[in-house]
Amino acid sequence: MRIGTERKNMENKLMIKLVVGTEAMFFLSLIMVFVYFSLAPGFVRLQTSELDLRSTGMFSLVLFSSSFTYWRAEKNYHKGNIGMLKLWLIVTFLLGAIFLFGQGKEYIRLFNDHVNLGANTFGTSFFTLTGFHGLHVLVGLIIIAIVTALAVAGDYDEKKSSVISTVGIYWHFVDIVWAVVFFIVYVIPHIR
Amino acid sequence: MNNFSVLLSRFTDPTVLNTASPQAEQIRSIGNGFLIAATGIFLLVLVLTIVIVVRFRSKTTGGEPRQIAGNRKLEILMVGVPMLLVIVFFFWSLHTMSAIMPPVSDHPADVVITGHQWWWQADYKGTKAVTANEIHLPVGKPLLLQLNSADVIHDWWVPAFGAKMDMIPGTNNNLWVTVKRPGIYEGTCSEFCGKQHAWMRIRVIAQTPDEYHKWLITQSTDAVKPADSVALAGEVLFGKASCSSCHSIRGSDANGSEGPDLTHFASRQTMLSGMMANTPANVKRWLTDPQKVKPGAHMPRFIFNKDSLNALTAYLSQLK
Amino acid sequence: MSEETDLNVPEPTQSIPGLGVSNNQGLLQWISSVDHKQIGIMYLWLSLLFLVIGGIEIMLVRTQLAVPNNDFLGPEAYNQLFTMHGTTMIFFVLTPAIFGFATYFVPLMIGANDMAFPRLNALSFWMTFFGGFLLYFSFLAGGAPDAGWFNYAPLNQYNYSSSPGINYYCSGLLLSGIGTVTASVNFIVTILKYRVNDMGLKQMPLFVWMILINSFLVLAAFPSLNAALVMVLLDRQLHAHFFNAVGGGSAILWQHLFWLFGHPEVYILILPIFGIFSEIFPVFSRKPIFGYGFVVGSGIAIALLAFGVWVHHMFATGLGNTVNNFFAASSLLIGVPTGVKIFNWLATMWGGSIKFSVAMLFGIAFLVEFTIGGLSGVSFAIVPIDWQLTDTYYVVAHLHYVFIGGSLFGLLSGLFYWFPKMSGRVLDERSGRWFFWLFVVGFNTTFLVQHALGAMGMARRVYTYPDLPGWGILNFISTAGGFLMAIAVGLLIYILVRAVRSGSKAENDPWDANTLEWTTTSPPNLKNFEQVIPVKSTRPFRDYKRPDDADWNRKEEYGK
Amino acid sequence: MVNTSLILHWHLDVSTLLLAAIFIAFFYSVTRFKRQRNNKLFAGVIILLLLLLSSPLHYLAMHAYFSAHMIIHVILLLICGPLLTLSLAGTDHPLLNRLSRFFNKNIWCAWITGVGIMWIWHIPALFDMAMANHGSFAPVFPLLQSGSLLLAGVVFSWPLLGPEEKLHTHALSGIVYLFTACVSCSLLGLLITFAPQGTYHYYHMGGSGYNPWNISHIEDSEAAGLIMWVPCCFVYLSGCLWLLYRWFISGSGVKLNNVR
Ligand code: HEA
Ligand code: HEA
Ligand code: HEC
Ligand code: CUA
Ligand SMILES: [Cu+2]
Repeated sequence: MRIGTERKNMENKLMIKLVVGTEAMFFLSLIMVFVYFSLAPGFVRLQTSELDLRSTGMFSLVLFSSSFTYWRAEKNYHKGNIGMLKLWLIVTFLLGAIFLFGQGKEYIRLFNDHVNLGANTFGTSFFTLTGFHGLHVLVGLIIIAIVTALAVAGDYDEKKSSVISTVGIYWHFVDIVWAVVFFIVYVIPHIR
Repeated sequence: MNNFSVLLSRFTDPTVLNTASPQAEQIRSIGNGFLIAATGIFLLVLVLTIVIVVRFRSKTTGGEPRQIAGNRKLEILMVGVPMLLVIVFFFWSLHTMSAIMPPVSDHPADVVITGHQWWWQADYKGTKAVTANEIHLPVGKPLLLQLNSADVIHDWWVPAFGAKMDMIPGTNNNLWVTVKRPGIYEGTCSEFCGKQHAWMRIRVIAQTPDEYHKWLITQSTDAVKPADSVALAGEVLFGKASCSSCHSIRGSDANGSEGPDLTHFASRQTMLSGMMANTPANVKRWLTDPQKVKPGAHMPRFIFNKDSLNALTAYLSQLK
Repeated sequence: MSEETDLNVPEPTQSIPGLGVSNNQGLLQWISSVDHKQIGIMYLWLSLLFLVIGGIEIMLVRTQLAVPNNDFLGPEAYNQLFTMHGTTMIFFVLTPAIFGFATYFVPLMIGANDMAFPRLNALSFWMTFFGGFLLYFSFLAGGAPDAGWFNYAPLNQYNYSSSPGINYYCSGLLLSGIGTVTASVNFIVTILKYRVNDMGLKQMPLFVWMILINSFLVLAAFPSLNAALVMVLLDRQLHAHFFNAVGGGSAILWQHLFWLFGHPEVYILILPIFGIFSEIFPVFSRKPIFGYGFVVGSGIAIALLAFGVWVHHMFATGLGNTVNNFFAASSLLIGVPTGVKIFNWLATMWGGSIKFSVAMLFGIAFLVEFTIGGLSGVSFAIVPIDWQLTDTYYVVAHLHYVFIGGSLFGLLSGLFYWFPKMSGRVLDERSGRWFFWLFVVGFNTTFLVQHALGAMGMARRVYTYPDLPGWGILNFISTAGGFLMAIAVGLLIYILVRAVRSGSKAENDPWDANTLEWTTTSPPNLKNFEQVIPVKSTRPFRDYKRPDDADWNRKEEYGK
Repeated sequence: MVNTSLILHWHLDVSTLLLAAIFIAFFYSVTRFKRQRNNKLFAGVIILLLLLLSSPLHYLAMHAYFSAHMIIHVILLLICGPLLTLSLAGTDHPLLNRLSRFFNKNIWCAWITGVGIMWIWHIPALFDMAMANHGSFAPVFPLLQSGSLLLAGVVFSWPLLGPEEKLHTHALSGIVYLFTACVSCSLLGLLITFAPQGTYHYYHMGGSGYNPWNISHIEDSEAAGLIMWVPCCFVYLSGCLWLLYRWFISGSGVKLNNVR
């Protein structure tokens, strides 16, 4: 029978996987709505003409690399290198923030082009889908910031906590969602 | 079954048992079939329950009953028999559905009915006739109704004719109807559409082809010109008071589309979508304060004096 | 439970306070509690409060409908009242009651001392509470939502709304939805990780099984609702184009998103009830549940199929016969596993020794009433029948037979069964029987005639109706039945209050029951268990009480 | 009405024989034909495979109907594949054991393979490429398609039906596994049913002009989507129930009240 922290680890991992599962269903709904609207005439043209594949693609790479850096953070935590843990956590945070900055740039450019939520179904579904993803990134960044602060305060000096890996599952999920969303929203219109 | 339905149809009019079309008859047939099966299943459960409750009530003597926890054969029966019933009804349903709603392909619509918040508009294809609220149909031939909406989702349902069909803004839906006997058939809007959904009732007057034809010709003509001075004053007022911005009266300048077409208003038996009889008294009540008569209706309140009211009422009452 | 965080929740040193709020520990202790038993009780009180509110709303509606062409209520008031009635009953009566019983009893039934995440547990309750509060605030903020409990587009759009009511509908349900989802996560982790050592999944009580399955349903279904609510808020506030045809949106998209949630939701509200009855029938027939595996399997089958039937709410929207047929087949299919359960319960009672406690009375009534409701549901799955009867009072009849004859009867049964355990007091069985008969007679009087009203052409959601033959008398009968139910519920409240105030003390095991919650005191101590009796079958307490007739010692094989 | 000449369209391709040969060779190398039951099952599957890929149905799939092609896919992935896995039951071979251990730890790999292959072959470009090559003597693409579908079916069912019983995933996890796969194939079916015309170029252009049952393009692609949707889901859901059944009768046999 598992006791104490080992059991708590398993519980937290299960808990976050369930949360990830339910959020995945939420994104599935948003994606289905986007795909539904994309079948109407004129939509793909808007996608290819309005969206900046290259710039967003580069910011996407930044986000994907933040998954790598978080993974490094986890690995170091398990080995007990708390110093490296903090470093990789901070890098992850920065990379995530850069991604959000990139999203903000894209949004502002689109607003200047009169593409917004109320413009047409493209604007409506695009901003909702990417907006909610951005919100999830923001929540993730806040959590990472808290974890980093706690690490700096010494809460994770012993490597028995499950918080790091639990947050990791959430963060990787956010990245996978972006991979799918980016593919459907930015890439597919160019190969249709 | 037959006696019951006769009884019920004397009891009330817009019942699903008062079938006036082959579509409604098909539905009644499968409905009856299901009623029999369902009654059987219900009686089975009821009788079993009663028997159990009577036979196995706890007795003061005797210890624990035999602790039986399952029986594979019984379980398979419990799955198998309902499954069979379900399969039978599925195929019966398939057959009925294709009989009632065959493909439309490019068959032209006979009448285009548009739902508005809380009145009906009917365009008779191939003619100039546009009516509101009361719809005439010829008996004997399969008719294709095209159903649209001008605002929210409505639904067209006359129980005697069979199926209902939603009217969804932005799409066209179709409904096949074949009316067998002439008569007056009532129905109602069957999708909640706002404040006066309750008073968006349907009145279909089914006529023999000859009478229908005659009616259609009358409806296609322009409005009757007012004969006396009061009605004439009403016509003038109609334009001045901006009634014409919402209502159409063919043959005059009134060309609105927000409200019902009033060209042959006086030829209708009821007004306000079945809310009341079409009498001058009711018209006057309506014009005095629409919001008191049908609260929420999209017709504003005008403040008319007695003379204006009389004039408008006289004008409207002669638009046969 | 864990030593790893600095934020350990201090365990109160005094025993759990009584049910009333006027004891020495006070309201503050309840509000800040993270104990699953207190949270469970709070859920139940919340549910009772909203039952009365939702009931008052509908009694006003029924008064208006008592005679034709009535003017007791105008259309604006009527539309708000029926919308709030449906929304309240589903989200703030049935859901909190189910979650209340689950929160209280799942840990006890698996031999745990609390849920996996006690603070999350408290959050779940308070989210539900504030969601309800927000929804009801709409009455003060210009008007309650008035577009029906499923809030179709484009009627839910800003240009068809004369009040901000629907904004409150959306935000209230978003908040309470978060509570429901977090509670379900909590249940899954608790059930999978906190069972006492020797209790494998196949020894779990069926109520726990149903909560486990149900929780997955919640996790999969609620996101669809959340997405839809967010979208309509965006449409209303920021003039997005999700659901209005004018901007390229689609009204029917709302229906798909809503019913993708809506149908699983109704199964969310019945599966735990099946779980409650699977506890009641064995205890009061003195026999094990017949076909444990089949009850679990049919529950899982229903949960899986629940996601493949949603279009049966849209048979009249013109999607085409191919699509309609697919969903007709799946809807017909979903009736079969439910039938399996009914027959299993009947077989459980067969050959037993039945005790007619009030809990059991509701169980027996349920078998008949839910069958009626289920059969009317199956009639809808036969598409041509649905084409005639959809959006009529026949649907209202179906939904009330399954919601009241199904869900509510199960909750009442659970209430009479578990009240002694939760409060340490006895609910008077004699007045309970009065309540039972009043309620059942009232219920059938109200809703049986509505099948006929639907077949006679009366549509749903009409604030008044013309004086057509038979409509007046049947509606009057329905209203009379409603008042009878109201009186019954009043009686129930009286019985409850009297028991809490001055009821006689309850034993630990008043019903000679089978599961672990009955091994503790009534009510249980703050720490549920110091030790748990051995669990070697699905009826551990019974085995403990009757070691010579224990299930794990039985020579008989399955099925003999 | 069935065209009599349709019955005559049985055809044995070299690619089909090659496919069967590869699988037989692999089966022999890991089992050495030791167990009778396994051999019988395996033989049955191979015969089914040969029949399927030589049948008039296959001819229709290659030349006329999208929906016929879907039926072939579904049978390959969800019937032949899992049956092949079952035919390895109880076989003790280091390669198979390594696979069993791998898929037990990384069950999502098996899931992605099964689900991914289905999605990949329905990318219009890839699908059309496969169809374009079917006429030649040694058609590579159809071989690749059938082979990969078979293999994906084997891999997908490995965590549920693999040779090492102890490395099967838990029944409840198996249900989540199958259900999520069902959702994903429903999505695909939905997309195909409602895809705009012309997405699948090959069939849109009329295949090779052969249309014995006079089915329109719209009906054909609607049916194709529904075949992906309905029977697939049925197989997955039946699989769920079967997993449950297997779990309940496992362990200490069928006892009263699931005694430990
Ligand atoms: C507790 C909630 C609950 C439950 C359990 C059910 C159960 C079922 N429901 Fe119901 N339903 C609702 C709540 C529920 N429903 C609500 C709230 C609405 C209306 C929403 C709205 O519009 O506001 C609705 C509406 C609704 C409709 C749409 C009607 C319309 O608007 O046009 C349909 C159509 O298929 C349907 C079908 C079914 C079926 C087939 C079942 C089956 O699961 C029933 C299975 C049970 C039995 C069949 C009885 C027991 C079985 C036997 C005795 C064995 C023998 C039986 C057979 C041979 C099958 N329901
Ligand atoms: C989920 C559970 C649920 C429950 C329990 C009920 C309970 C009842 N319902 Fe409801 N109903 C719904 C769910 C439910 N309903 C839904 C989902 C709809 C559809 C909404 C829509 O169309 O959008 C609906 C719609 C609906 C309609 C259709 C309205 C319309 O279409 O216009 C009607 C009409 O009769 C009705 C009647 C009743 C009645 C008489 C009760 C009775 O059982 C009520 C019992 C009475 C009480 C509970 C009274 C409370 C007690 C007192 C007043 C005593 C006070 C005492 C003290 C304060 C001490 N309901
Ligand atoms: C802003 C729009 C508007 C204006 C202006 C308006 N109406 Fe109306 N009218 C309506 C609508 C909408 C209805 C349908 C009401 C309903 O049944 O819900 C209606 C209904 C009627 C009817 C009943 C039609 C029927 O067949 O039942 C009459 C008669 C009528 N209006 C007359 C008038 C007159 C006379 C005036 C001017 C004094 C007028 N209306 C101005 C919108 C308007
Ligand atoms: Cu129009 Cu209801
Ligand atoms: Cu449903």
